[in-house]
Amino acid sequence: MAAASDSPAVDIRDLDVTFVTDGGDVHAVRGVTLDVRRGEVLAIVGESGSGKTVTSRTIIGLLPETATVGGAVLLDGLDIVGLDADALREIRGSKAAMIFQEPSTALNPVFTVGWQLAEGLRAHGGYTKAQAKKRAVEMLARVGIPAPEKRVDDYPHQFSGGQKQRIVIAMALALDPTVIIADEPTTALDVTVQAEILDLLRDLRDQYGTAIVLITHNMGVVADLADRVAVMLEGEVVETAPVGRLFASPRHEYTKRLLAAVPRLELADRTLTADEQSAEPVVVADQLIIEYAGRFGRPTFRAIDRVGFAIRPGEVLGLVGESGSGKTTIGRAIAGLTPVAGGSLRVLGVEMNGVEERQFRPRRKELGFVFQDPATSFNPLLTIAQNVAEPLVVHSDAADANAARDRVDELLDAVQLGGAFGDRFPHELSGGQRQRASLARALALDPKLLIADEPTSALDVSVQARVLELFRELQERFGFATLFITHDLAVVDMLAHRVVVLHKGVIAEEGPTAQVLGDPQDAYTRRLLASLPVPDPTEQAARREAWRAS
Amino acid sequence: AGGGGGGNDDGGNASGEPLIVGTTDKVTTLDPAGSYDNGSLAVQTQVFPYLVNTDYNSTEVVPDLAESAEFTSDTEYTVKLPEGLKWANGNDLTSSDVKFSFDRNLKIADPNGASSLLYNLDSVETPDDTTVVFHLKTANDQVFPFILTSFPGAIVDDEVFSADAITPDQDIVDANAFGGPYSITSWDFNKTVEFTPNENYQGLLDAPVNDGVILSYFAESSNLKLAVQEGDVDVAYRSLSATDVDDLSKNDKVQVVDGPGGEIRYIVFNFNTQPYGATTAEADPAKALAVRQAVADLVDRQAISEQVYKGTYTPLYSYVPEGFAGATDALKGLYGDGEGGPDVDKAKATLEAAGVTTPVALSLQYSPDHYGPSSGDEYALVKSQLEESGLFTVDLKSTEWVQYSKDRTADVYPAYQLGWFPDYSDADNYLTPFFLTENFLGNHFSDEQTEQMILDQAVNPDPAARTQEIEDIQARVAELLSTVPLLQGAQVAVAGTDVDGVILDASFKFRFAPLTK
Amino acid sequence: MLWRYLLVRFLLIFPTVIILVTVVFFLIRLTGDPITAALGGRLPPDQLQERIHEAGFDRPIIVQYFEYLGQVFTGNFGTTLTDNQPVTEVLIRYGTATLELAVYALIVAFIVGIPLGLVAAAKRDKTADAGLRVSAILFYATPVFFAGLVAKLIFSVWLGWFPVSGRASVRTELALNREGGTGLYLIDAIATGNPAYVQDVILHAVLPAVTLGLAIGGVFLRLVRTNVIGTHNMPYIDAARSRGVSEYRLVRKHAYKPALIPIVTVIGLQVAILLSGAVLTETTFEWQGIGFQLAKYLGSRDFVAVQGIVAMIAIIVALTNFVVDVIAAFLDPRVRY
Amino acid sequence: MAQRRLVDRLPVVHQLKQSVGLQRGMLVAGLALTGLFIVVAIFAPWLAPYSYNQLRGPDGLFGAQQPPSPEHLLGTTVGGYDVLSRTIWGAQTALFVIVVAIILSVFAGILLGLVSGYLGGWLDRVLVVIADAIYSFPSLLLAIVAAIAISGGQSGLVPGVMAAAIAITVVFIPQYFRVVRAEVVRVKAEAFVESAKVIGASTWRIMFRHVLRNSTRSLPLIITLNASEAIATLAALGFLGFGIEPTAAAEWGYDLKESIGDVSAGIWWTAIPPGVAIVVAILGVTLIGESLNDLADPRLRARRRSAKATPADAVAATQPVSREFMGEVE
Ligand SMILES: Nc1ncnc2c1ncn2[C@@H]1O[C@H](COP(=O)(O)OP(=O)(O)OP(=O)(O)O)[C@@H](O)[C@H]1O
Ligand SMILES: Nc1ncnc2c1ncn2[C@@H]1O[C@H](COP(=O)(O)OP(=O)(O)OP(=O)(O)O)[C@@H](O)[C@H]1O
Ligand SMILES: [Mg+2]
Ligand SMILES: [Mg+2]
Repeated sequence: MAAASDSPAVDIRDLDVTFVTDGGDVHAVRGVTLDVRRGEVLAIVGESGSGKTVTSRTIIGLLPETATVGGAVLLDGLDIVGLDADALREIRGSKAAMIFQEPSTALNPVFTVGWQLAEGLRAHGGYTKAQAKKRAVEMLARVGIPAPEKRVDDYPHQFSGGQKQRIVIAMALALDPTVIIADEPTTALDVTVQAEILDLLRDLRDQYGTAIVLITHNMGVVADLADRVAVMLEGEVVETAPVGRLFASPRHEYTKRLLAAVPRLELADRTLTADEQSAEPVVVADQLIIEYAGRFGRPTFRAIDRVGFAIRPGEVLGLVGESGSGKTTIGRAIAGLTPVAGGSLRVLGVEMNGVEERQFRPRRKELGFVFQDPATSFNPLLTIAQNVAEPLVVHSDAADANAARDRVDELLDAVQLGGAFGDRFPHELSGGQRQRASLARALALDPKLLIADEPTSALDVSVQARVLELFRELQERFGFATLFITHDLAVVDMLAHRVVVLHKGVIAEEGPTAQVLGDPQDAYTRRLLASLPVPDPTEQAARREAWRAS
Repeated sequence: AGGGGGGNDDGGNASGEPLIVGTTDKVTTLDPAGSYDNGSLAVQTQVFPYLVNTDYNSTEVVPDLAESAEFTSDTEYTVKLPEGLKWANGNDLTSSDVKFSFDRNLKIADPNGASSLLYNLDSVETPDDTTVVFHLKTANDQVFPFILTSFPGAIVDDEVFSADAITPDQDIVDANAFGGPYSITSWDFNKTVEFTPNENYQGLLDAPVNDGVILSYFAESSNLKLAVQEGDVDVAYRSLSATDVDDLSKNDKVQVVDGPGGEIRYIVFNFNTQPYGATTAEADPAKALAVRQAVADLVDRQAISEQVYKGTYTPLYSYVPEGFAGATDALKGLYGDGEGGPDVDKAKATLEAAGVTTPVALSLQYSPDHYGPSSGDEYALVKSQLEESGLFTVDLKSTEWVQYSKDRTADVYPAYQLGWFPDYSDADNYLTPFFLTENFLGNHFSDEQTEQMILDQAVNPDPAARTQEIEDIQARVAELLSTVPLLQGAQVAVAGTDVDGVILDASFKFRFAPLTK
Repeated sequence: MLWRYLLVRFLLIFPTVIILVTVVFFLIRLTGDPITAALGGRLPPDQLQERIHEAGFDRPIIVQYFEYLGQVFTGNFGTTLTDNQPVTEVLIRYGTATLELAVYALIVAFIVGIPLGLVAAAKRDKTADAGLRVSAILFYATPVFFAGLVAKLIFSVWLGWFPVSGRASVRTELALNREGGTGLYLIDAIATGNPAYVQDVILHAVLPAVTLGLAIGGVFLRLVRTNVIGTHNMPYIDAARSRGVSEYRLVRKHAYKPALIPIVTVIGLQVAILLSGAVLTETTFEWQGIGFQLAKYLGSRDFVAVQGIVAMIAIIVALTNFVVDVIAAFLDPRVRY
Repeated sequence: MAQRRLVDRLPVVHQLKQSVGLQRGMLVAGLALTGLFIVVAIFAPWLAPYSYNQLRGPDGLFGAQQPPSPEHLLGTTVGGYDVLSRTIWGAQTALFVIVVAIILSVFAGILLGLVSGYLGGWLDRVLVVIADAIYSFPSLLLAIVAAIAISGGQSGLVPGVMAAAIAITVVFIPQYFRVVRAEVVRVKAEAFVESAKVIGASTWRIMFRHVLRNSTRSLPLIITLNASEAIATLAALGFLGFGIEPTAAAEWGYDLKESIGDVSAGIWWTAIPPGVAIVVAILGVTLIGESLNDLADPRLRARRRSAKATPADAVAATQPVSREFMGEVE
């Protein structure tokens, strides 16, 4: 189907982009040469900061004024480097269009979606008000918004995240552009919605022959959608290959690393020893209810509804579910950060329903917490060593941070950070290093229970793999019980003894990891599993078919 | 002088343009029972009748609304009214109005009112429609007729005014309850007031020769100055700053008119707390007197007058200011160089003779906001003059007026600034309130001889003898120095060159009637 | 949902007003009484004390406070102590003057601030932006009383273009007063149908309005610039740009309307500044408004008048902020729906 | 390394390095004007030819309203003082008032904001309503009432100047309160505060070790903004006659009020110097404030990114503060 015509839709030659900054020039893109043919999806992958966004934005002339662009970008044969503002404006929307990462910020909140759709049409002339509106309704229908005649007059906030992204796509499609640039179009979306959006993009390519430049971190998405892949590293394209070949035989060292880091379901069966099985659980939830009070008289929101589970010593319990299902809420309740509204939750022998901080504080030394975002979980004004020493100082194991230094260095060693890192400030560490330090802090007091709330979701794939590996080692070494919160089933598969699947505040399914992932009983779990893309184009195609059929 | 009837025939018709007078004074209330301030008096004078009054350029009390007014016994002051007097609204103006006016004033005794000036009035009797008899508490009160010319002397219409409450301004205007040379035809409180000649006026003063006057209120003297300079107002009266007057006097589009001022400025000494005062550790009346005398020797009134006030205030060398019968220069010969100038050597000698160690530490207070914006400059200069001699070190402080008023009578200030604007045009008003043992200064000055002399003059029916007594009192106080008089304010009006009839006299009333353009 | 929000927002007006009135009540009573202020230089201490006692100013302050609250709740603001005017009348008389000045100043501020703010945002970091920003800062860095003084000197005294002070010349004022009417001179003057009056009133308003208006306009300019630039960096602007929308339209439509929401909210807070400025402008230009009157009554310790005026200002400020929040809520569809 | 880091972390120095173009121009101009103002204030006794309350020289009285001459470069005032000297000394008064007002309101505001924002509850709600009420009221009017109440009407150096400073404080506390509280509420929700909670740190420790120091990043900004408002308020108080007396201290607003009459008499030299001094002082501080504001807000910062950010910046970059979030400050 990928009916490639002779001349490429986009032809980038020797592209060089340099930004002027305080700290000198940033040479963001160096000598990139790429082409995208009609009806083809070109995926650009590469680590963060490698120049994917910059390269793609050049195609539509959306770089800030501080950028200097060298080389040529031929769009339908027209070199857009050095075009004046008016000519650029002509091209935008009609020849090249863009789909943004965050659909909620890519739509102007104070105008109706119809208005915003029509505006793009009218900007290029040829449409009367009524015609534009009609076309807007048509476009909404095409991207699968139900009842488009009515919804065309709604404001962006009245749509769900997935719908918003559909609308953004509709806007990009409105003028039948030659090329659409999609910069991480699904990262902000739930796994289930993500699949729908990818389908939509595929249809575009197939039905209209639009060329698509797709930027993503997710190798599953690449496998699912791309025809050809370009791998970028530090501003350069290091490898370009058709998708099948890339996955099958990556050439460049970096590509290999990238592919190796992608987690895959292995369905390994991890079991606890009999001892551990019979020991008194560290956490027991029974008919647990957690509510958030509504503001301005809005009704209270029940985030967790009659949930029951237990975590035994040494056990890793994986808690999965889509965004908003209440995973974090459970974790926070166990740590005493969110009050329990009903039912029972016993943590380390303390009943959390109606607990006073005074009662719980002594038990806190047995509890560690690793936060999702390593960047903000450290006090930015204290050094890493001081931050890691905090629990020791608070529980009077040490008079101050200096006294605790030996233990801190030990801990940092344990998470594979040399002692020198202790003297740095949090912002002077990379994300992966920070998350490791965060782990060190959580382990400082030798806890019996660790709560890890998506500890790796803010990290790059390759870094993520290393942190998870470390986590597994530490868990095996120290044997702490863990509540591991994640939305990534592959991660659960790698670490957890048991899995709890949460759906809208209630438990959808629960059981040993291999059983839940290998033979899901609940429809929701199945959907979750099915929507997990696998980094193999053939297998992914098969799964897609299966999923569509279900 | 008799009631000079409605001479000007076609007056009262708004045929010509009314004159515009600008002022920075403010009205408290139009009702005479509710005010005790210049701004209100300035309006009341134009629109209410007074039984007796002073004629232009005279300080003698003569009948105004009355036909005659005289003591008919030691404690009876009888006033005869002419027949057929009318208020501007046509109501009859009879003795009952007169009695009503005084009775209500005493009854209401408004906190902002001047009923306290009627301290000597026992009762008012009206034998018939044209006769009023005032029964007084003490005999031969020479001051009473003067009081009738001032704040509490305004007569009001008993059919309009309330007997026991302040009558709202607008009610008065609506009822046209006026009996003076003018009626008010438009009343925009403290913004603009329109005066139209009252055809029923039959008082002492000539009926208005203009077709009406508009009084326009300003908040800032500089704006008033610009307004008169630009011709937006015809006459500016009270109060332009010294700089304004000085600048306008050089401007040939306007004329500066001045007249005697009853306003005085002086330094009060607290006899208890001043250096060597009665309640200080080193109490010594002789040394205390020497300190006061040294101050009197050292102040250079001329310099203050010139530098700070540019001549709008003039040196004052006694207690009764120039323009009043009995005014003297009692301090001139006694202190300083004998000609009004300062004399350091003399001050030094006085202090040495009394055994006072120099420099004397003197704490001096003034109020920055009550006696005009120049008080600060005035007292800075006094401080400088006293310190220049090396005999004093002055600790100069200022306090906002309300607090100042409380503190000064609570013996907080050893020496302090004060000023006085007369209630009525008689020398007594500069003596009785000040130098009796019970006085409003509350400075613990007490001198039996002075007290007796003051009480005597007040009831002396012989004018010449009384004037002599007033002079003697000043000589006596000048020696004891309860206060050191500094300055006397001139009345200043600035008018366009085409304006005539601006008369500023010792009545301290600016009358609109003679103004023409 | 929206109505609930608005109701809560509306109810917040009451504590605001009560707090301010209370603060001012106690503060001003610390400073002395009106009788001493008026007659302290004339009466002996015992007579003064007697009058104070009769007026009830020596009673325990708490008693006076509750008495006052009682009066206010019955809608009775009383009569001024120093000049015997019903407070409600004072409020209306001088309030309208201030309102008129405030409206003129706001008009100037809007005319200056909003378009120039948009220009500055569009020409960000260019010479035009630099010039506009520096002038804006200069406008609000210059105290209105100094600006007023200089303006008066140049335009009234030297050039003679505008009258020196006041809201209208004496004769106009008298004529308007005779007609009665709204107290808003421009409206009243138009109602008379006499163009001379209208011209007179407008000429008097120019300098005060421009002086105060520029000071606030400077703030508006900055505000508009900041917010438009702020929204200009939002992804939806880039998104609109990627659809080929023109740069002009991006500023005029896409950045402006979302930016308007914070702008409107902040403009509500400007009312307080406007009133502070009005006090000074009124003094400089002899514009007899409420701020000017408040300063006068403060000087004479007229408790009743001061409390009345403060209560009114508090109500106005609270109401304005409420209205502004309502407008902002309606501008923002996220709140509206 | 540690040394340099400290220097970089100093508020203004760091921003100066960070700034470019017009912003740098504004910041430098603001720093220059403010530096001038502070130097003049501190060295007033040596810079001014005469004392602020000096009326006579060796040749007797200076005389009132003397035009500029070699003895009096800017002439004399209506009270007979040397204009230049009073203008120079006025800087000292202004600086004193600013410093006192800011120190007092920063401390009071921070403490209240911290406690209120962190503990929340009814105390927080009450304080917020009070602060909002006071904040929304015209500050000048409130300052007038407060100034009279505090000084008891006295206008000597200590009662007068302090009263002005405290009155200005009263007016400013709500602003600091709002800013600090907003920051505290934001920081309170940050993961590192939660992590301190999870560790089991006491409320007191969390408030002062973790929250306080991370909640003060916008203070330099608001301090400069309030400094300019303090100058303006002081001058306005003086102008309305609620200020300081000439023998106690030199104050620009008072001198300006005194000179109103002169202006219309063609005497320009008494009004212009204090007026210009006010403008220069406010302008200087405002320029700094404006630049800091721009630099604190990544959206407004001129388009260059700093290579090395300070710890505070790391947070700042994720959460822009601009004056709008704090409510508008004049
Ligand atoms: N406006 C800018 N000014 C200066 N440098 C910039 C600018 N935009 C991007 N860069 C730099 O250019 C380089 C490439 O950035 P780009 O956004 O293309 O990365 P990316 O591959 O899209 O990363 P990510 O996966 O995180 O989105 C980075 O080093 C970035 O810091
Ligand atoms: N402070 C709060 N106030 C009100 N509602 C909240 C609050 N925190 C979370 N919620 C709601 O509770 C529900 C569960 O939220 P929670 O953060 O536990 O989800 P999650 O499963 O962790 O999602 P994610 O994967 O996005 O982190 C969501 O609907 C969320 O909107
Ligand atoms: Mg990117
Ligand atoms: Mg979560």
